[in-house]
Amino acid sequence: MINRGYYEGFGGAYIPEILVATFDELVDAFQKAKNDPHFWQEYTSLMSSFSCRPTPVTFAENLTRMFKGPRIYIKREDLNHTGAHKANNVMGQGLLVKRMGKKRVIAETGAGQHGVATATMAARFGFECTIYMGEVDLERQRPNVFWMERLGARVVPVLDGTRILKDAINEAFRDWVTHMDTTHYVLGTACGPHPFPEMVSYFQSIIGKEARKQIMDLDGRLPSRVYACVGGGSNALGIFSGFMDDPVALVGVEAGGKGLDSGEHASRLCSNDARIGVAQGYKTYFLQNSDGQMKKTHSIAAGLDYVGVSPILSHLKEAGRVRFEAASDEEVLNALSLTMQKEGLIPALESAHAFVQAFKEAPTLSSEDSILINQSGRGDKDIFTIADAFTDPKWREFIKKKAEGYHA
Amino acid sequence: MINRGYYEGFGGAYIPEILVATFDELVDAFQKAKNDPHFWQEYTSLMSSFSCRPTPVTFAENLTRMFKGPRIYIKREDLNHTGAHKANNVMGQGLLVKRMGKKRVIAETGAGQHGVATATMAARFGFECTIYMGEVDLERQRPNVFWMERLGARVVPVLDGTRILKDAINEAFRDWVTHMDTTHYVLGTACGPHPFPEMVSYFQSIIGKEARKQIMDLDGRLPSRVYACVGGGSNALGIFSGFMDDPVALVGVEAGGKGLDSGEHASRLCSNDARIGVAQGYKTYFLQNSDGQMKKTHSIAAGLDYVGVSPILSHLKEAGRVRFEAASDEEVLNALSLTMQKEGLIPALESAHAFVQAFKEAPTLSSEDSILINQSGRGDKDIFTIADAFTDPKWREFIKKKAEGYHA
Amino acid sequence: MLESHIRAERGKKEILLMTHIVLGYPSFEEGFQIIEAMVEAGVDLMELQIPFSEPIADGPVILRANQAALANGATVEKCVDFAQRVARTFDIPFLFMSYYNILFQYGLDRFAAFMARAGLKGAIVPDLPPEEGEDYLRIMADHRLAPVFIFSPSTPDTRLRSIAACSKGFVYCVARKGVTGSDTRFTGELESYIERCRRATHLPLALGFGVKDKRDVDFLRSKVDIAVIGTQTIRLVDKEGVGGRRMRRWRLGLI
Amino acid sequence: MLESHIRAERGKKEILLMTHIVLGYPSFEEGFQIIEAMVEAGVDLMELQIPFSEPIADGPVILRANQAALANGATVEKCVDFAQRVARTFDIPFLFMSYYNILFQYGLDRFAAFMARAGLKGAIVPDLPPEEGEDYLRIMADHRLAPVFIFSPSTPDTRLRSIAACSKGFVYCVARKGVTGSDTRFTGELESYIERCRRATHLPLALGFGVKDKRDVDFLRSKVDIAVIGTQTIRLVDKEGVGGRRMRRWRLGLI
Ligand SMILES: Cc1ncc(COP(=O)(O)O)c(C=O)c1O
Ligand SMILES: Cc1ncc(COP(=O)(O)O)c(C=O)c1O
Repeated sequence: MINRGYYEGFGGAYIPEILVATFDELVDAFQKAKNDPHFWQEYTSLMSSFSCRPTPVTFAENLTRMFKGPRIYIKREDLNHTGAHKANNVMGQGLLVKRMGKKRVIAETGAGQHGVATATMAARFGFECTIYMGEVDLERQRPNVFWMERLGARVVPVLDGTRILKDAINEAFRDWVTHMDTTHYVLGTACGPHPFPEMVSYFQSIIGKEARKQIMDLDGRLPSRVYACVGGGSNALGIFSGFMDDPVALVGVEAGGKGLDSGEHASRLCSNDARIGVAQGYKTYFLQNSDGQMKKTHSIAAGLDYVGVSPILSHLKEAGRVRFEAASDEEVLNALSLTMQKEGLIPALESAHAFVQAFKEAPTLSSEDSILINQSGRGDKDIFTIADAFTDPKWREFIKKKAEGYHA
Repeated sequence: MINRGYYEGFGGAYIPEILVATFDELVDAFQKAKNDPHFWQEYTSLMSSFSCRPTPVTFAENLTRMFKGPRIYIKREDLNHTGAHKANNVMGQGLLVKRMGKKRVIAETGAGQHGVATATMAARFGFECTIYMGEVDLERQRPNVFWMERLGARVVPVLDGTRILKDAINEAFRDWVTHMDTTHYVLGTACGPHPFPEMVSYFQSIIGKEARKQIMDLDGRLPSRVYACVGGGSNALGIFSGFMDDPVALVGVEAGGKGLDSGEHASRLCSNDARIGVAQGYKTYFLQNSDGQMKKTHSIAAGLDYVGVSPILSHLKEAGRVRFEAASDEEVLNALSLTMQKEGLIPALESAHAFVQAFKEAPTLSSEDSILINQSGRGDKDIFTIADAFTDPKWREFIKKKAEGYHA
Repeated sequence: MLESHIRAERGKKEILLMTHIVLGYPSFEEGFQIIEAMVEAGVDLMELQIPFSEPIADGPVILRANQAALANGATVEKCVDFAQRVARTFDIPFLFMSYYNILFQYGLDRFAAFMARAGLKGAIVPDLPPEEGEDYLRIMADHRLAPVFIFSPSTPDTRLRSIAACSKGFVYCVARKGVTGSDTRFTGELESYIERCRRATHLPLALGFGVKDKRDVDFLRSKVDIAVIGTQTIRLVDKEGVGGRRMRRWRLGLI
Repeated sequence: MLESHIRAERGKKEILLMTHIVLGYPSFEEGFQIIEAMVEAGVDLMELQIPFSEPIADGPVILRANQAALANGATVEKCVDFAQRVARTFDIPFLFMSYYNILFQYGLDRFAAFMARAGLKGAIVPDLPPEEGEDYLRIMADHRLAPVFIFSPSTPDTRLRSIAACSKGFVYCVARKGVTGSDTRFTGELESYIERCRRATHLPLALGFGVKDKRDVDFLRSKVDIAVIGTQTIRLVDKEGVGGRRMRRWRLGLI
């Protein structure tokens, strides 16, 4: 193995021998790209012409006034093509795939966002595309499945395991060990074996690079705190990377689900239910039992209910560089409502976790401060979940009528 | 009346006397804003921090290769906040409302896009907001209604008339004549009494200004042709405005529905079913019978099935400056599929009309040429319509299951 | 001429009543009976509305009457034929009320010629401010018909005067903001608005929008020349039916 | 020592057979009967897989056996107890097979100590390449246990040699790309891969992934030392049941 990518004990590459050569090839391609002064330029120019980077930083004037605390700024990853920061990662990996001369991509998806982003990238680059999706997620996220298929991807339901995101990852690996010569596995977050955590963070660092410059331009100084939700950790690492060497507090917000005591959550870095382990190819904090079997997770946000977390974040937690908090499902809905009504923004349920913590802390900060929240995605894809969460009776009527039409 | 806004016989302000003073105030505020050198700057800076302007122009490499004709460029209004060019207009009018010191906005909506955009703007500016929506549209566009309500707007179903867009416009006027002191009516397209056509086009001209510069940078020369779909005409006027004085062919594409001979379409400028008339406050081509009663319209794209059309476009048609074509529902679905699979872009059904005509003409142009298509909005809001149009069985199953869950 | 007729009638009565019906609603036949009953009851003038699919300035009651008439098959041709029969049958002034597109599609000249021939006295076109009415004004004048324009509480004094300069027969004063059929408060504010209107013109004044009962009419007595019962007419038809007792006692109840 | 045992057995037989079962599948009791039947049938070595919730390198058949075992309540504690009973009962070498997290959570040292005490000979950990196995290698060595590492067709020659340097007992050659249970073609390509493996190490070679019948074993005879029947073992159990006739005739059918 060329390189195993450790972050003070977290990370590594716990991979079947059959994949070692593929990983070596990937590490090599990635290193060459990173060292090629044109590559980042090619990447940013693709992102600015195909997506709409730089995405803006929006000053949340009404929320600022309401909390009477710091100026609140929001980094608008929701404005990316396909509606989330996921686009940054997939387009970057797409460029690498082109460099490696491969013709097919596979990906796992839970919420469906990464699947749609990958299918989009594949259409754009002319790659064949297969998306693995746990059957449970596939049922929940049908709208995203619809778009993946329309974009030309094959969506394969994963019927094994708990039939959710982690099982889709396992299945994607199984595909990969069979087709690694032609195929690249586009992992969706800063997890998995090296070089994925580094590589995904590298592409997502475009968020932080832009954001730092933008907030300096807008506010004339650094924010006191930066907030991001943490599923696998890619959007958080993306924005944090811009402020890593600055005197800026970095706050990652995990899915608190029904409460950290309830067992129904997906908090790996601020609950007692997680421990260090090795799975899906890397070492990090996992929600697992004492035998090492992975636990069920829960979050209102499909994109946050993953059992593992980026090894880079595990390291940053232990190093004390990033603070982790949890937001409950209920708090998330409240923050979402508030943000919609005050600012006309619709954060994804995932992103709304970051808003929760920012709103909790805003009143305790001074008006000299400013804070920055990463709005990793837009919420309008979550309409089925959000409408259910708010139990909107008119929505239910609409769906019932639609269904009646289909029965006829 | 200060000014009536005529375009060679089209336009005017056929308004009830009670509104004359309100229109005079609006004309005045708009003129002052236009003459204020800071205003456009304030507008573009709002659009760049709240939405993501300039929206990119994307080179459609795969489509270009496929048609073996001109280089195909796409202006990405789909990347706007709320997913369509409608944001440009509402945010601009929002700034005017602030200048006029009003505290409440109302709007009509058909497809729901303009309603969501207005509700968003109102949240952002802290205005009270009421949206009028024909009952038929409201039933069809429930997802957008859901978001409008969540954004804090009151959505009022219009039960009178044909219960679609034009009736919602009438109802909004009825509200306005009652509350004009506090209220501004945010008309959604370049129609209605003066100054709306001019004002809406003015705000939408940001599309054309950007696009001209972008395509010159990218392609080094002007496009041969520019394509835009035409509902009320705002996105078309927006992009056309950038090329009005250039040797560039401008092509507006209307909803051909089930065919121009079928009577089921919404083509006012290239069918024989329309005639010049006066309704909803202005003079233009309307789909009306010989008595002057408005006809039913049809389009697969809810945003294009309006009976009237911008008086500016009627003028540009007569002047021969803009050519008009129609795209049928079926052609639209084909163009949509192709664009998704080849480029990873999901145009709104409205926008897909422009793609149809561009694809028809591309093979007849030389590789020396380039063409520009305005992707006025994104299609993922149209999932219910698109899934139905493609009769996706898995989608139907999903909806049925959802409904069963609600019955339980 | 309409104006002199109104002045003559006002010599006899403290206030005149103008009612409003939508042609073809509930049906042409019933409409004829309503007019008959109203004329018998002593109504002084009547507005005959040709229904339009986009009645932007009408409130819900009249709006629905427009729609119902159209749904029942009321065409412009049927409406004008009916109006001609009515105008030839009853000896009070009738005016057309409709939206501009109806006149425009019919042909302004043809429309005016018809009115003159049929004996209608003038027209109220709520979506046609005088600025847009150049052709209309000329043609109405050619046929000696009264174009009745509208004052509103939001109209500034100078504009009141210029509107008055275009109007013939009388001026229609919209009582308040809003659409027909909503509540008007008959108060001092309304009074001072009427005074403004009075100062702007020597033409007779009609006041409409929300006039619904004897108290309202009493309030208007000696302030304006004509009280317009618009929405309330349609409501009465809806409630009492065509042959209803109150329909026949109409004027008595109001004056 | 495992290696010398294998060499000794190979002195007697042209090829050895190693089978694979998932502990707790279909149940511990049935597992015991399966082992008993297999040992009776002359199996030479056995892999005992401790089930893991994320068996990333296993194909569908073994994956489902892992899940079923966990769903039936197979804990690591139960698995090791069972393995101890088996190792003490039957006189062939048993190896643990599992994913690294199982060892890691149990404690590497505790795990190895247990194996040594219970009489298991070594372990195969498919998601632990030697680079990640520093602690594991040391501890296995401390307890004189065999860490069995894996060769794959995509492994370059230099790497084959360095893997072999870490492996004890034998090396497990993955026959091809893909996961267990898919089809392997027993052809010249496989042969030249085996030759590469041979050149890289003096250790005995086991070959697995897709070995399913007598023809496959015949192909491997005299090319490798051990044929590994993994997925096919589980399939047999699924199909024939624990007491099935073929189960008892196991080795006869294959050799
Ligand atoms: C909008 C959005 N935000 C956040 C996440 C979580 O992923 P990560 O932690 O890698 O940013 C997801 C995952 O699907 C997502 O869709
Ligand atoms: C995406 C999109 N494009 C186009 C239109 C048509 O409007 P216009 O012709 O004013 O651009 C609409 C209207 O809703 C729309 O939503």
